[in-house]
Amino acid sequence: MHIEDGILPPRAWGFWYGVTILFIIPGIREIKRRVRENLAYKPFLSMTGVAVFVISAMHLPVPVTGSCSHPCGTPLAAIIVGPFATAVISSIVLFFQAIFLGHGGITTIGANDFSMGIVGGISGYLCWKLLRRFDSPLWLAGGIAGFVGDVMTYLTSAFELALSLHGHIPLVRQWMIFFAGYGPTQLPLAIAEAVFTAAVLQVMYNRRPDLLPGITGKRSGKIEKIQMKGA
Amino acid sequence: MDLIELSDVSFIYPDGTQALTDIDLSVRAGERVAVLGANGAGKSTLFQLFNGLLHPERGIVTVKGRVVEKAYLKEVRRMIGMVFQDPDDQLFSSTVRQEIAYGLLNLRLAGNQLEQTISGALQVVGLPGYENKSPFNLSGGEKKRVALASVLAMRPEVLVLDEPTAALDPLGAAKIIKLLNGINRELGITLVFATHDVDVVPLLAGRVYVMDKGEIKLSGPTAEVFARKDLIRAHNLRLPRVAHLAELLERDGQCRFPSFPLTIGQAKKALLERIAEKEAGTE
Amino acid sequence: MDLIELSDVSFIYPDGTQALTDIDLSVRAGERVAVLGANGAGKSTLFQLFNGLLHPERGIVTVKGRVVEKAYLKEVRRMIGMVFQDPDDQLFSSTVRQEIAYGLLNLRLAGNQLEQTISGALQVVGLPGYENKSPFNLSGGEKKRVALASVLAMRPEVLVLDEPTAALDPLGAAKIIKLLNGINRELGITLVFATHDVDVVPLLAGRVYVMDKGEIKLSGPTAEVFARKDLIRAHNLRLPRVAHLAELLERDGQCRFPSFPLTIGQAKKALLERIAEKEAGTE
Amino acid sequence: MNLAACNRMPSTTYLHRLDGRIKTGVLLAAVVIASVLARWPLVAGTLLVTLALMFTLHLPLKRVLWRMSAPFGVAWLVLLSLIFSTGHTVIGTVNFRHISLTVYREGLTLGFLIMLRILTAVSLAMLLSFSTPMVEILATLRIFKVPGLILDLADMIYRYAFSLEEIAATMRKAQLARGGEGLPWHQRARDIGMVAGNLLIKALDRSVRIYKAMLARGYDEDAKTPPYYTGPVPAKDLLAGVLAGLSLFALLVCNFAAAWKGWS
Ligand SMILES: Nc1ncnc2c1ncn2[C@@H]1O[C@H](COP(=O)(O)OP(=O)(O)OP(=O)(O)O)[C@@H](O)[C@H]1O
Ligand SMILES: Nc1ncnc2c1ncn2[C@@H]1O[C@H](COP(=O)(O)OP(=O)(O)OP(=O)(O)O)[C@@H](O)[C@H]1O
Ligand SMILES: [Mg+2]
Ligand SMILES: [Mg+2]
Repeated sequence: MHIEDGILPPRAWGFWYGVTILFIIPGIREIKRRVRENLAYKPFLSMTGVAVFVISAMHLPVPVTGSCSHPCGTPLAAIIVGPFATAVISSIVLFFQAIFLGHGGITTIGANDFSMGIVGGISGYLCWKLLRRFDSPLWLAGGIAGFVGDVMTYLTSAFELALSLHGHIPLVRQWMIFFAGYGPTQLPLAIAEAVFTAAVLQVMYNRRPDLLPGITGKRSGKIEKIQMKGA
Repeated sequence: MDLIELSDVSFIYPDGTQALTDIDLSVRAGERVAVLGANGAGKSTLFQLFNGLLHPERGIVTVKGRVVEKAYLKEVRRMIGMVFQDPDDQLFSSTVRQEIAYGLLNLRLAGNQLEQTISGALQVVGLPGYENKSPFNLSGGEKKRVALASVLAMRPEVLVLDEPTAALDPLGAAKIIKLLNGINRELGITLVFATHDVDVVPLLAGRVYVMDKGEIKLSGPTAEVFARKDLIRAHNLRLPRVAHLAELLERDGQCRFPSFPLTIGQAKKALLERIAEKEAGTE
Repeated sequence: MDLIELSDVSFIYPDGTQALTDIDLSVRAGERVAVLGANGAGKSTLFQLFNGLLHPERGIVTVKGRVVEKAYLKEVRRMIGMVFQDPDDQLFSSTVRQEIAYGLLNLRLAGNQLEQTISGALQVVGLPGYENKSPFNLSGGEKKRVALASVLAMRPEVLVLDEPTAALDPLGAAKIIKLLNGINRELGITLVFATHDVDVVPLLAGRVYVMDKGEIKLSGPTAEVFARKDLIRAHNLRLPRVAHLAELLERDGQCRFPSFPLTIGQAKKALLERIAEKEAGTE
Repeated sequence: MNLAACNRMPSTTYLHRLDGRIKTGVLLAAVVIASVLARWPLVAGTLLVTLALMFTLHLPLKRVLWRMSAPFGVAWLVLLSLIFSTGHTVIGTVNFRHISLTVYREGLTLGFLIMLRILTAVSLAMLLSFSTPMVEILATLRIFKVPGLILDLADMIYRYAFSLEEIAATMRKAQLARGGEGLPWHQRARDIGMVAGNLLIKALDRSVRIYKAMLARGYDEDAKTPPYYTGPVPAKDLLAGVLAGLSLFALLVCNFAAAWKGWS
């Protein structure tokens, strides 16, 4: 669920822009550093961005409330390219979705990036790291990361909406109302996201472990010199 | 001083494939050089070493006498224009016009000059009026033509072409060959190309390298290389068709060819001579 | 009854490109048919109409006398095996084994039979033992053969091949041609293919269609089509190289060829005859 | 998602020919302004003007409607919740089984305003994407000092999106050609999983190869991307831009000059 232009008052979207930029700046720094190490990182990152674009554009209408839900793809992206870089690329993706698909908005890029790119990405990433620390199998860690990242994204954007639009109703109650509005589709979607994240990671691990240096255990795996080291 | 020079170069892909082993190769300015070899021989890998898209594991690549390294890359890539084997890997813009403009903008072309160069390039590859089509909605051969146009438009000093005529229709291929020979002759642009179409080689190359399994097995002027029939065949290649015909005539018939014809023109001449000889010989 | 029949078929791409116009075409069981034509003539588009990957704008496509429509698609796609122009487009699985198994699983094969079919198919294309390789790490020629194996394994009645020898090295191309002729002769599989390599056509096709700008301009048995030299050239094509040589000899020399040689074998024979005639004639 | 559709535009209408910098600047500013307007007639007026401009692009109606439908998901939810939660003037109650909900006038007004703003902002964004090629939008953002790395990545993401779309389409075609249709659900799921997993790998591999092609044609990591726009904005277009800018300013002035209650 992306928040459209015109829903949030300027104060709110300004605030979320501010919060998001706090994550984007280290994101840019991280990308610059990794690009210097490995030139294949940039195309890799961009293609991951496309994947996030496609995944989060697959929205399903919710028949009951008339709302719209979709998977995020950011937990997967955070696992593959790192959470800060994910914040950067999902802000770009959100811009494209606003322009091309009428999905989200220009003024709300900050708010949407915070829920999808930052909270979704980081929570998924943390789950993943934690579970892998305890040697959980790849598919399980990926699946739970996908599920948690997805649910967290929706909790956050419901919170953003509620914060600005709770009127005289208590914030928490309005928050839960918004969240419940997405419930009917969100639960199956979170499960789909879990399955998807797990499957993709497993396929990538089986076929191209060199694309997942952090996962195969070797910190500086083969991606560092994938096809064009130092070019 | 050679324009491009590789000495003792090896290359290994990250997955461990040894794609090139101890390559020595040099290209002089203004030359036309063909690289032949079976599938997987390492031709495409070799070409990517020229402009620093790949870096040798061992050995040295120099362009105009200077080693290809980080600080020199920009200049090298500007000098060496490269057409990739698979046009799908090369086309990334949303319209044909933008595709060709991409490299030109990097050369700081603008305005009228830009537009003229673009339409000129499309004219040359036989796709005028395709400016606003998406490169992804083209036929296989049309994609290849756009890829060629996007590089030709940049007028580099060296053109490195990975299978320039693959997927082109016969007339298109003939036109490209003529065009390439033309810019080589008139503008002095150096040509290096790989191809599986052996019949094209004598028309477009003065010198030939034959690769197999990552090594250079044979090199020399075109006629000399094709004279080594046995070696050519040993490396999964074949002779140009007319040369094959001449070989058969020599073996089964009573013809003798002092030097093997490689192109249709040469074959005609040689055969007419043989026939005239026969007529004369029996008088 | 013809195996594949198109009557009065037109096709327009969503972006407005009129790719095919009023196509009439028929393929009989057991035939070997070549489709020639310039880049963008519509060959690949035509092929995708055969098995309902694209639907005609106008006109009717029938396979075995029944119109190709939704309910019939599954059967048609089982009957017609299709090898795409670019093998990269065709391969989507993680291993060669899975790639070949894909179509077979859709045919409800399982267990022992499945395994046998897979290894049999790999045997046929000359890649035994490649089961566990990734199709993406193969060389161009190997990919092409895996694509062919994945289709052959399904035992289609018709093989539709878009440029079967493109990107193959000469030896690889010769092997594929032999393989295709073999399965046509021994298994009775009908062949329909498109190619730009005119020299291959006489070796592999009994009948030829020539397309240009979405229309069929010429059709008939191979020798007859290539006898229409002017028309062939008008449609961006050329004669096989040896035929071209023969044409030149006829024009400039004193040779006469009752029927034009199309393959090297024919050319050798014809030339030896001419030479013998000359010797005899002057006695 | 058909990205390519956005690029297939006849460059014949006035808006298509207008300088990209003007279009991007004005329309993005308009989106921001439209989403702060607090008086519904002003929003409605902006929406009408936007739709009128869209009309001059000769777009197929179906595509426009489809795009307009996307934001309604959120819009309805917002409207519904506002009606029952915001304000103090009761205009009725809705009884549903044992639940009884109070409808407030202020909530209804605000909800209506927000729906209008959403529609307007989406139409403006749509107008931009249908009239301006991506390169021009990004080039304008570069003039606005958006960080170069972000624009670089945006440029590549945009290019790769087409590539991915193509790879996905051909992979599906390859499956169809080998009988991948009308299958039971578990095999369908297998197909989708296979495509998804391998698609990403294939796409990542291709992304590296395309990147090489960009490098080979002079893409430069370190240097600034060459300016897409080298000349100044043509005088006529500049005039149109200034006029549009003035109207937007007037809109803001009207909005704040009029007395308006409460909500910020
Ligand atoms: N990205 C890659 N990763 C790993 N191995 C590779 C890669 N690209 C190519 N190879 C391998 O390197 C070898 C040389 O490949 P290359 O593409 O240079 O051959 P080529 O001569 O161009 O062949 P072709 O005529 O089929 O184009 C092959 O064995 C190939 O399998
Ligand atoms: N997806 C598409 N969308 C729009 N137009 C297309 C698409 N694919 C092909 N075309 C156009 O349709 C025409 C026929 O294309 P097709 O691919 O059938 O040609 P072809 O004969 O196979 O050419 P080639 O020899 O180059 O492979 C061309 O003009 C091409 O530009
Ligand atoms: Mg190659
Ligand atoms: Mg084709």
